[in-house]
Amino acid sequence: MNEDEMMEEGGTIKKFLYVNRRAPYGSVYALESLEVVLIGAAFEQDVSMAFVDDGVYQLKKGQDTKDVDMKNFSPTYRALEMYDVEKLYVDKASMDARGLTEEDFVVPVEVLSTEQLAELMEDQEVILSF
Amino acid sequence: MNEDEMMEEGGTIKKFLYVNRRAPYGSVYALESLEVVLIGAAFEQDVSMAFVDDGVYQLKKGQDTKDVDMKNFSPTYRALEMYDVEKLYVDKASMDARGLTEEDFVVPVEVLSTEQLAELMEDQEVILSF
Amino acid sequence: MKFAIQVNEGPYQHQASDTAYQFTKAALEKGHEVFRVFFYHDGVNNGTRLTTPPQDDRHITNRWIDLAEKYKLDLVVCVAAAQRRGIVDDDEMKRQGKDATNIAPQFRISGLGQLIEAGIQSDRLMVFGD
Amino acid sequence: MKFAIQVNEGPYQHQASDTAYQFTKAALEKGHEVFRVFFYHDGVNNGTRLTTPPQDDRHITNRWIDLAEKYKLDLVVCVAAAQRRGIVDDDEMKRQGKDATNIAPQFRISGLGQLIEAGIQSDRLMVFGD
Amino acid sequence: MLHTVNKSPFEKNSLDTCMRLAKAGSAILLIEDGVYAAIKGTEVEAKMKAAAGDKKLYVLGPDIKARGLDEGQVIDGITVVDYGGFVDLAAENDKVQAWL
Amino acid sequence: MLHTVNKSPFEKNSLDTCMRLAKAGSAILLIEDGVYAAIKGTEVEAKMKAAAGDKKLYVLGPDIKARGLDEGQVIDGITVVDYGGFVDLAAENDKVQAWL
Repeated sequence: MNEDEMMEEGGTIKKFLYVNRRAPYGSVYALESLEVVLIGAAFEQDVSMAFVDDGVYQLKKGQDTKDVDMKNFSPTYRALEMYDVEKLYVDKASMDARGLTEEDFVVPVEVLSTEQLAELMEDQEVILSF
Repeated sequence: MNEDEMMEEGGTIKKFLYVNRRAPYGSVYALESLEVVLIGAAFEQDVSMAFVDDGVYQLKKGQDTKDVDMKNFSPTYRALEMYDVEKLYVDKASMDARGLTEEDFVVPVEVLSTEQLAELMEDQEVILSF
Repeated sequence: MKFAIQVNEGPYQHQASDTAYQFTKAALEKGHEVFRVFFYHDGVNNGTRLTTPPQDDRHITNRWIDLAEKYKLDLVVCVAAAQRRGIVDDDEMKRQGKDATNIAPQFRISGLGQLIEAGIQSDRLMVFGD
Repeated sequence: MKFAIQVNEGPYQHQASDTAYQFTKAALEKGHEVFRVFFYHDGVNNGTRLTTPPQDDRHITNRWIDLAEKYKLDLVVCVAAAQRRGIVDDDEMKRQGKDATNIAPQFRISGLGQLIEAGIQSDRLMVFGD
Repeated sequence: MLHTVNKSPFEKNSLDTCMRLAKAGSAILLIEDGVYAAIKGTEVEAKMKAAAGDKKLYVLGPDIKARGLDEGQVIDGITVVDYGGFVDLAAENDKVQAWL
Repeated sequence: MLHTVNKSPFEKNSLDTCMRLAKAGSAILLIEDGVYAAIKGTEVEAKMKAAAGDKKLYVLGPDIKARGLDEGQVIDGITVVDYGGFVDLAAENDKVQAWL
């Protein structure tokens, strides 16, 4: 552990990246990965979330799950800010392939090129995939 | 139920097709679908099995699961004949894409073109997918 | 018309069980008959009475139970798949020397023949999976 | 070196649990430390003592138990995921008013914080899933 | 014959194989994550429009709504149905193949 | 950095996305159904050979053997490792990303 990983309180701060590549509702990964992020926020790590491939659909505005009788967890993305989870990155290639734009998302995100996203991943210490 | 669906004993004979599209070992579907086919044989239905997409890998010769400590179920395909399950069809397009030929398979199969396989499916009454 | 339903995935992880439920419910409400719902592969995990999902989400097992009570549905859990995954009723507890059961009310454990029979006896077999 | 292991899928359905086990065993045999194995999503289903796989196949849960006994491994089942899927220990039985438990020896149910902690405390987090 | 596809066309090959093996005149219903294939403006739109030429395409409305999409975004020639409509399709067609 | 891919390149898009986002010099290990990408004579062989130009490619031997394939069929430039070798790769690289 090097010195800049140490907080003043003695705890370690690591760079955590959550990689989300699945659409919501078809499987539970999107919902349960969000639960990890929320719990993880209490640990005050340096958290980023990346939305790649069908993961970009997780952020789609206007989700209405009444007719499928499942829990609509998309409002939770808007609550992330309160947990100091503010680094949300969207893969531009994935967004474009699906005909989506930043205006389609429930929260502000930073759109990254392939090169930028590759750099972001390289810059992490712990990568959780769902 | 029309007349030629009736056996002399009064039982119904239907055309059952098992569609296998998954590789073995990565998931349990190949193994457990084989269990259905074996149990189903006792019902004396008109059974066909189709191997499409990664399903063609199920029939690959030379499977040796010692190092992964999983059950090698590939010999079971050779036992199907004893259960009067003899109509095994392989999708040519899937086989070609994977660089496989009929010689790679543990059992004799009939290789079907896309048109023939589409016709086979259309000709069924019950289709089980795994 | 007489339907049979096959469910290949467990609750929550994939939408398969949700879609199977909504289809079954809609079919029954339209006056169709559902000959049997057969739970195979991880689908057997729908049949445990030990789940406690979050209160703001649907209770998948209880939904099946309620539907079965209302329409006298036959909910069958495959015994071979159940043994691999630890779904146990009184008979299985005794036979396998286990110290507990977890099968939910309205569900019963039986053999794969019940799936074949459902395919024979029903007009349409619907498969829901991953 | 200190590893942490995350297992996202249940036994048998996907190879994830097998690969996670083989990796963990190989790491321990090489003298590495395994800080924790965390079972998330359907991975919690690895922690039931009620499975009875066929005698000619591996017993996935018992393999984890044996490894844990030999190396004092910490096998943690996520409580939120366990509640959705019906994995219950004594505490959960009381808290949720259930009438049985199914947790296997050597496994313990705890919160998602244990996963974050594993990410912080270990040198490498390995994720195995579908 | 009715085919169902429940996987995203961006993630898995199920839709492609279904399209290849479904005969002209057959019905294809997109459900669950499969509904993304029914939406205008994506990379698969052209493929779907071509398929609509000789197949009957349907998409499950509840799954579209759940994912924040609406019927106005559905490609012309694809019919939106609810669970009752899904049951009707299964009843009208003589058999059903699920492309899992 | 080590990337792992456990899905067949014919079934899912995981390998493609991994290849796109893995930087030059990084290591990619094919495991489980991912090992099919390492085999000569398939439709993805050219893609793998190109990737071998600037990435270090590995494949898990036990998964190859299980599937009836052998090391002689592995594309030149892809190194076969066992579970111990998998552990070594995870230890040598500073972090691991699993493309599930």
